[in-house]
Amino acid sequence: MQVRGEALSVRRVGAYYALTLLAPGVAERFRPGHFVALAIGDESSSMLLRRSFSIYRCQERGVYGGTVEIVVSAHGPGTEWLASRRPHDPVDVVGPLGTPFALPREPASCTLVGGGYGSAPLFTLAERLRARGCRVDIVLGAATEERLFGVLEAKRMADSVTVTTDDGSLGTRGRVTDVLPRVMERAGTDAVYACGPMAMLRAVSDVAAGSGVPAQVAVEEAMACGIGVCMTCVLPVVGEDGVTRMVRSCTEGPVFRGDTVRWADVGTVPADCLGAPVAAGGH
Amino acid sequence: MQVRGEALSVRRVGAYYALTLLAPGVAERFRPGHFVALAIGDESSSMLLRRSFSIYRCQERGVYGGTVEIVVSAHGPGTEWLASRRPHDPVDVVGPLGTPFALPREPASCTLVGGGYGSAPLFTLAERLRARGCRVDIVLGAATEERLFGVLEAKRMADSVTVTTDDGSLGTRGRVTDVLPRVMERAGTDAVYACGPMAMLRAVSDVAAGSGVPAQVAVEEAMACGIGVCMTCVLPVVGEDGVTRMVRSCTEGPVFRGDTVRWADVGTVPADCLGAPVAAGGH
Amino acid sequence: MTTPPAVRPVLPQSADVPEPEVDMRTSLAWAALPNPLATASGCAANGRELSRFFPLSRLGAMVTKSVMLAPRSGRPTPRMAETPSGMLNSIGLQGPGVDAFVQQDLPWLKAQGARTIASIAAGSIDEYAEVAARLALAPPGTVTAVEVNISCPNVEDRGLVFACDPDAAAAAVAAARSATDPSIPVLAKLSPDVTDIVSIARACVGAGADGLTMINTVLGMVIDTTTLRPVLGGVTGGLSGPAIRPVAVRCIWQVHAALPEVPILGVGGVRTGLDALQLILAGASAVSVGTTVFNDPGAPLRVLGELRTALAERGFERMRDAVGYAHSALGAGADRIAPPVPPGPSLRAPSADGAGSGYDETAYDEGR
Amino acid sequence: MTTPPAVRPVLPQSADVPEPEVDMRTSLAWAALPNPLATASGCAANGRELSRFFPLSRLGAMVTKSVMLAPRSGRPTPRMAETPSGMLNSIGLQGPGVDAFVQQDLPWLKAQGARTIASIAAGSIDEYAEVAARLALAPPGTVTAVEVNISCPNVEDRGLVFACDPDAAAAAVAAARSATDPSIPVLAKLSPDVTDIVSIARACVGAGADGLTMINTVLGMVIDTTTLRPVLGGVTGGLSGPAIRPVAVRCIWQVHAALPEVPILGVGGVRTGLDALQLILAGASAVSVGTTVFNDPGAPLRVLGELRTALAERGFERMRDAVGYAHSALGAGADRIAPPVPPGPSLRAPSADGAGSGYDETAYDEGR
Ligand SMILES: Cc1cc2nc3c(=O)[nH]c(=O)nc-3n(C[C@H](O)[C@H](O)[C@H](O)COP(=O)(O)OP(=O)(O)OC[C@H]3O[C@@H](n4cnc5c(N)ncnc54)[C@H](O)[C@@H]3O)c2cc1C
Ligand SMILES: Cc1cc2nc3c(=O)[nH]c(=O)nc-3n(C[C@H](O)[C@H](O)[C@H](O)COP(=O)(O)OP(=O)(O)OC[C@H]3O[C@@H](n4cnc5c(N)ncnc54)[C@H](O)[C@@H]3O)c2cc1C
Ligand SMILES: Cc1cc2nc3c(=O)[nH]c(=O)nc-3n(C[C@H](O)[C@H](O)[C@H](O)COP(=O)(O)O)c2cc1C
Ligand SMILES: Cc1cc2nc3c(=O)[nH]c(=O)nc-3n(C[C@H](O)[C@H](O)[C@H](O)COP(=O)(O)O)c2cc1C
Ligand code: FES
Ligand code: FES
Repeated sequence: MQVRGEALSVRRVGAYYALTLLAPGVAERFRPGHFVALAIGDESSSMLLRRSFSIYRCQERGVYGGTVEIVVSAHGPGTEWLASRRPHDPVDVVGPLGTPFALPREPASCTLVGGGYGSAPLFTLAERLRARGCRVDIVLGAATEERLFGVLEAKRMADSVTVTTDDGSLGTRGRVTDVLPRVMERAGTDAVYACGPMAMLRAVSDVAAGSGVPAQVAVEEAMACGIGVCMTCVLPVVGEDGVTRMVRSCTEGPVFRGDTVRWADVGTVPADCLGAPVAAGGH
Repeated sequence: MQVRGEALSVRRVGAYYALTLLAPGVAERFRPGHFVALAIGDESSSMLLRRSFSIYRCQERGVYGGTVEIVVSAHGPGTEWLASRRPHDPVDVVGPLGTPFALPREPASCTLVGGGYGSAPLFTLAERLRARGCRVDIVLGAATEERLFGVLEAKRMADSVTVTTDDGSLGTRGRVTDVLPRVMERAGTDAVYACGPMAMLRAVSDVAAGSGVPAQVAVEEAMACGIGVCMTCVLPVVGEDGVTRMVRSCTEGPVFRGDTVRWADVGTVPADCLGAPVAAGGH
Repeated sequence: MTTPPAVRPVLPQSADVPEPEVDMRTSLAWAALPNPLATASGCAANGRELSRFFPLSRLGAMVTKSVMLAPRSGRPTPRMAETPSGMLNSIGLQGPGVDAFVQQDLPWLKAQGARTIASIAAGSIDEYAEVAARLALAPPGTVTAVEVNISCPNVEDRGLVFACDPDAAAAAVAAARSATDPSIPVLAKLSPDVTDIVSIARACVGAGADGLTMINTVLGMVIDTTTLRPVLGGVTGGLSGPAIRPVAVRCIWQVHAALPEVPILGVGGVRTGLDALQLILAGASAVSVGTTVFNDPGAPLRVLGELRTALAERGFERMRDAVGYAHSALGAGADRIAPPVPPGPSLRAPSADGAGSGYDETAYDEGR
Repeated sequence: MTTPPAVRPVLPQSADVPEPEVDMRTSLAWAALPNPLATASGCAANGRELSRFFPLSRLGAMVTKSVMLAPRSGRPTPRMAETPSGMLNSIGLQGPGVDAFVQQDLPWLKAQGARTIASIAAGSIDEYAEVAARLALAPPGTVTAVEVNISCPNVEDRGLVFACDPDAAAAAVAAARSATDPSIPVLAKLSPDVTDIVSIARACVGAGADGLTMINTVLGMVIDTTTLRPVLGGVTGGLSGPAIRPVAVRCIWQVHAALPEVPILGVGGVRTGLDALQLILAGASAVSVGTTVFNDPGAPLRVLGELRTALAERGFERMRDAVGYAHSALGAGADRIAPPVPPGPSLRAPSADGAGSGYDETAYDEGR
């Protein structure tokens, strides 16, 4: 659904901004892995396209009604506009969007992997998993300490938390996949959940597959609409029938089984893809 | 000159907003009749063109340095953006621009006519005229009482103030030109100065010409640049040599002698204009 | 100059009032629509996703994503780039193929109560005929009109786009028209990227197009200043959004001036009701909202409401009375080069006699 | 995929640093310029007004308003309309005529130390020759180059614009080239409103153009929704500003790909240094800033500074090394349809063997 929301607060957290939005109707439908698409600027903005953000947490009932909180890495004009919102500034919200993480029907050992701001959806996911009696281990990675998000929060809710940074400023110097095999072995992991940069998701999928463990990964592809109407956000995914199709990451995703994504071919059209090869075509 | 100024205050005055801008260097060069061209929105605005505003008053030295005050009638996206500025919001200012009112070398009886927000530049003009020993009579008109600007201020500085409103909500029910001949007769007017809508300026010019009195009028033509480079703001003006030319209201104006403007032909290219007729041409 | 319009011009801003009484019915050729608002091809997929935001039955029409004969994967990503007040896309006509479209999408749209304008695309004249023929297998009443997207490379002519050549465009339209049920109007969708859109329009109408959709995207490109190469996987792409509205208005104006009897489905840069009004005043009988849907999924209905209000404020009792109105309002005074007229008393005679002025020009000592 | 570029791509945002050392010299044919930044014709008049904001000598070049043979009044007002991220203009080439331009404007510009690119326009082939001949009366060193604006109606061909027809464009360019001193390069300024800009470019170069200026404005229109008629006195007008940048980049890309040796003065929608960089990477040897001057009179120098910084950040030691760089960076992988490659271990085999999964797909009870 679409709602004319408003900013309630913008809070600096390390390298990021935690933005709380009043968005009645969105919180009630939220599941971890869903995202929201936010309009940028007012009617006079030259920035026409919405920006997508994984939902960090929601509150269905608060003093103000339903609220949605997101974590923003301000690096371009759209994210910087959002980071500069002041309380009660209007923000048009479309959400919740996409296919969220699937939860196990029975208790299972789950390992959650987050990269940078990508860890945002993993905390509510952890809560939901724990509510089902699951073991939850969390691995968080980022380039630097301030680009990590939610380390303390993870410690409050997980059986174990392992942190990596590229520069070694916190935790293990290296990447999440450097520590992941050891974490999975110790936890006896049945399922892996991940959210972060595409390269991390590919690597996590490979590690999981190497251990015969299913991985659900929340991808991030450039989106024009976020609601499934434009066909800009596609990536090559192998279906149940073994056929590769270009599927929309905003509706069939953002959460995919890691072993269905043609990671090596993201950004191309695989020759064996349904409807390939395409000659230079219309639009 | 161009200066990255900032809004100091936005004050509601009747139907208008009085906007005070910190704009060092502009105030020092200001003369009544000059205008400023203000950039609208930030880099992400779809509104590319500046908006022009007559300067109401300036202060060369204040607590903040040079300030410029303008009167804004908020009716479109640009003027509404300006009206919504908050203290310390940045506003890029180019000014002072244009040819201002010429002042008499010796004491003379001057009648100032203002329409709507058009009265804005007339108060500093009145001060300058009085400083030269001139008699100053002011006629202010508008559609309604709240669309008048500066009635009380005029009373503090003029020999007489005559007010007209279309709806009779204040002063004489009617137009400024209904009362102008009587005011000019009583004042023994030597010179007329006017600022307001084009139709008013034409009518004032006709009344002045009928009395053999020179009129200086500040016109308002749609402007793309405000600085003389684009050639969008032209109107047909008869030169000293009797030849009609399309001249730029932002540089050769906004103040013109009322008896040089081809009022009936504004919005056309008179057949006897230098370089006319123009076949549908390039750009 | 010209006579003022009979309707009441008002300022764009309007007070909040109840939804006004205006007859919003319109038609594209003989396809009657309850209102003039449609979605643009490729900007609403085939309706399912947009239907989460409002019932498709409330739209005048719903134009589907262009479908080709066989399933099509589209181009590599990135497939979009934001530009000032617009976007570039490089989708490459991804779609399920016409058979799946007829079997799965069209029935669903009919069940929604949508008036479906089915857009077709092809790489050859034969393919246009074949796609249209497969489309004709849909039950009667499923397809309101067919929109022929001729902004496609012709594989039989070195990949040149059909829409860029009058003969190729005409051949594509004729092929589609011949294979389509006579009860269904065929609209030709024109590209703005031509030297003379009127000649393309004439060729299409002459080949049997019952109406025209204008415009498709404008060819553009963005280079990523981080990677120092084109952003789009397809290198170039189609520019759309408010940035191109002036081009759409101009194209509609030109074609309506030349072919006033030909219905036009206007599209290009419509974001507000007043944008839609511009296209209608230029000559469009109906209006598609495209890229703006990405910014505001409810835009089609919002624009419809704004348009209704705008028409009422200007004294139009029927939407159809506004179609092409700007042409008649302009009249003969198009390029306003006026003949000399007697000046009013304020205009000084060229040779000033010096008397009665009361003031000498040179007496002014500043400001000049 | 393709090989990464040798230069260092960086994010657009940059820390404030001292002005970096980059060799900004460039040339348009044999006209050497100290830097690539120019003003666009018609957006800086003939320099006097802009010189209040910065010395014209700091620009690489200054392109003057197109001048015709005789004085010209231009079109009726309104002559402008703001559009989303752009503007429409309908000036109608107002100017003093070439004689007054040569006698008054050119000497003043020379005295300012400006490198003047004089833009000429005409309504016939003979007039192009005559204007160029009058221009040639200027003292040596006054004119750095001549830009031939062929987006003018040809009075001898029903008012069709020269730039829209290869033969007419070539004839205009040939006439101007013949009448211009051989030491002065002649640039042909191309319109984007054509079906095939490359064929127009080839025709102009074949007729003697030493370089190309791309692009002129895009034809557009706005209808005033208050008066219900076109805003512009000339009805249609030229669309410019950031909105058209993607069209400029595409045109430059296409022509540079076809004619890599022909210098291009890039123009269209440049607002920032990174916009300028896009045009340069596409193939422009120099860049004009046009409409943006109205938004920011200091834009030409601001853009020059931003461009210098952007080049340094990306490891370019010389501006000229960036010209057309995106073409070589793209390489052969233009339309990236990849052949099948072996999947990594994460890619599930199509016929899952069921073993080792540890989890059954159907065991998930929500989110799918
Ligand atoms: C499902 C999903 C979830 C996301 N969650 C988060 C989050 O929780 N926190 C966060 O900070 N960011 C998140 N992102 C990325 C975020 O959408 C982009 O950083 C943002 O759109 C960039 O906008 P910009 O104007 O700042 O930058 P620009 O680079 O100027 O963006 C220009 C255009 O490209 C698109 N774009 C650019 N970068 C990205 C990107 N990385 N992903 C998708 N689109 C992009 C934008 O939508 C925009 O249309 C998510 C993206 C997706 C698709
Ligand atoms: C010399 C001069 C002095 C002015 N002084 C004042 C003043 O003191 N107070 C005040 O409120 N207004 C003044 N105006 C008018 C003011 O510039 C316009 O009202 C304003 O530009 C409209 O912008 P907008 O975005 O609100 O409306 P829009 O109608 O959306 O404007 C769109 C475009 O048209 C131009 N435009 C529209 N209306 C006018 C107009 N009436 N005059 C000039 N350009 C116009 C704008 O510059 C803009 O580029 C003055 C204009 C000029 C030329
Ligand atoms: C993502 C996207 C996909 C499009 N797909 C098609 C298409 O399949 N067929 C077609 O004829 N036009 C297609 N178009 C063009 C639109 O229908 C429309 O003509 C154009 O976008 C201009 O309208 P707008 O500015 O309102 O978007 C597409 C446009 C976009 C942005
Ligand atoms: C007000 C105005 C006047 C122009 N006059 C001319 C002209 O006289 N000759 C010409 O070749 N181009 C003219 N142009 C086109 C510009 O030189 C330039 O090609 C175009 O505006 C695109 O660049 P921009 O987007 O940076 O403005 C004019 C443009 C504008 C906005
Ligand atoms: S972002 Fe538009 S379909 Fe996914
Ligand atoms: S507004 Fe540009 S020349 Fe006057």
